[in-house]
Amino acid sequence: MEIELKLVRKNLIVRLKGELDHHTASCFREEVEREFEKEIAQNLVLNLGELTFMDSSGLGVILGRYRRITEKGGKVVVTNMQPQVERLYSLSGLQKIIPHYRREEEALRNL
Amino acid sequence: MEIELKLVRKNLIVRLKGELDHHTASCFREEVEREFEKEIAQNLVLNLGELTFMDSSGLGVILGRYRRITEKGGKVVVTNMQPQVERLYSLSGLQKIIPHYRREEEALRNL
Amino acid sequence: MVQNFLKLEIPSKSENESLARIVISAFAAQLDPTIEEISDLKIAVSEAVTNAIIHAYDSEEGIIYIHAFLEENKLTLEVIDHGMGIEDLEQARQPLFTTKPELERSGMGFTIMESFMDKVEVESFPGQGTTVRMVKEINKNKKVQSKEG
Amino acid sequence: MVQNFLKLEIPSKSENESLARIVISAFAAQLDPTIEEISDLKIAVSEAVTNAIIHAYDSEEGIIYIHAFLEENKLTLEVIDHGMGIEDLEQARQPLFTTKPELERSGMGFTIMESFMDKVEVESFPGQGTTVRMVKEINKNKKVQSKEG
Ligand SMILES: Nc1ncnc2c1ncn2[C@@H]1O[C@H](COP(=O)(O)OP(=O)(O)O)[C@@H](O)[C@H]1O
Ligand SMILES: Nc1ncnc2c1ncn2[C@@H]1O[C@H](COP(=O)(O)OP(=O)(O)O)[C@@H](O)[C@H]1O
Repeated sequence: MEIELKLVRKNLIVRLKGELDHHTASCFREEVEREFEKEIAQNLVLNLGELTFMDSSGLGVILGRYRRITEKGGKVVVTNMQPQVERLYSLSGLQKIIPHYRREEEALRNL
Repeated sequence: MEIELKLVRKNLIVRLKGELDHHTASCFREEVEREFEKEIAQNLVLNLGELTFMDSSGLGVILGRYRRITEKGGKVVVTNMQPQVERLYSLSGLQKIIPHYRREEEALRNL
Repeated sequence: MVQNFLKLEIPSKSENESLARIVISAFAAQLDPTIEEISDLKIAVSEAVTNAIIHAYDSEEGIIYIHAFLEENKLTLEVIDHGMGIEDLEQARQPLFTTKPELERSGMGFTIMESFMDKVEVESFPGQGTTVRMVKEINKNKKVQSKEG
Repeated sequence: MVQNFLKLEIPSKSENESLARIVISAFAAQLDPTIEEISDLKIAVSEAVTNAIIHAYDSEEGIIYIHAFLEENKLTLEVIDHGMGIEDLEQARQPLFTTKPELERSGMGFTIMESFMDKVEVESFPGQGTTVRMVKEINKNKKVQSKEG
């Protein structure tokens, strides 16, 4: 999996490319934790547009970030979801707590 | 594997796409035999440009066509070989008996 | 009639999660499945293999056995471990239930297997191991179409 | 250090030739090989598996075992059958030698395995079966570069 990070004001944009499973989840977790420890970013925008696979380990690590970030008053949103990932997202009930936008710009406008 | 056939005068052009191994060799053999049974085509131009894999079963089936076609006075040539297939081709000694051209047009001019 | 099988044995390393997905996709490809069907199979095998790695062997190294059988258009998948087993199967299969929240597990593994496969059976013997057997009919829709057409 | 293995068991069907190639490519991918190295491994496993299908089991159905081991950057591949075995190993390994010219075999299988892998060992017991063991060092060139750099 490849991870691209970008800071736009207080929003950390994280673009995931490849497969998010138990093996790659820890890498994603560490990268995001490291950024938030700097205490610049407040919100997380997760762009899943180039994610080709995700399973329940991906749900778990996204939910984990949601808990840590909302604890400190931040927000988490997801963008550019592909159909396969979207099926998982609605099945899991994650869609009820983490808003989903079509594009990053749309997400940024709503933060 | 996909096989595309095209008749240009007395020359049967066969374009192979995908993987030529023992499993797909019989399909290639049958298609070519069927065409030559019509006794219209005399020569075989084998375009390997979109072949992503070939092993010794591919060499065997090409050599088999070479034998049948040259027996009846026809010619066999190969075009558009990719580097990986070319390594196999030179290792096998097939290059000494079956000429190789960069493109179909070049092959057709030399038949 | 398509009839085929494979038996795969791999150590319980997280690198092998993607390997298991590739093997099952390649095996199922012989039935010419849809992209969605391939995706369902990948996620189901990924869940079962990940569970064996994390829960059965508790992140220590053990062996995972993956068996796949094709019969006509029915694909059966078995993921077998000789790990710690599951005490309460009914509880384990409940959505959101997990014994490892500290590892950020979502507790959705079994629920996902059940929604993306046609049938999921779990056999488990505490202290001995677990077998997850899943069945999926491939090309269900195509078959109906060709009957109608 | 990378350490991993897989054991795969498949019936001797020609559909499984491409499956074997995909499995070995996916397994070797953990070492981040070059495209050429992947291509070498695919052709070597394809030759050995095809031989088991055609020669060992004489196109009847038998079982083929494929074992792969990774240790650091060394990949060992074993293709094992319980088929008819080889009487004269030296002759069998000669370029262009084949016992099945009627099936348009080129007799280049062993020669190809030898040129695309670093080492090829064949053990065979007539009436009992054959084991082809092949070794290839992956990223040979990359390693040298990083030492120099
Ligand atoms: N192969 C297994 N061996 C032992 N326990 C298992 C196995 N698979 C699942 N479990 C148990 O069932 C629970 C629920 O599994 P699952 O629904 O996949 O969620 P999660 O993996 O997120 O915990 C796990 O937390 C674990 O206690
Ligand atoms: N697994 C095997 N079992 C029995 N015989 C084999 C096996 N592999 C190879 N052979 C014998 O060795 C010969 C040479 O093999 P090879 O170089 O691969 O060429 P080819 O497959 O084209 O015949 C075969 O023709 C066959 O007689």
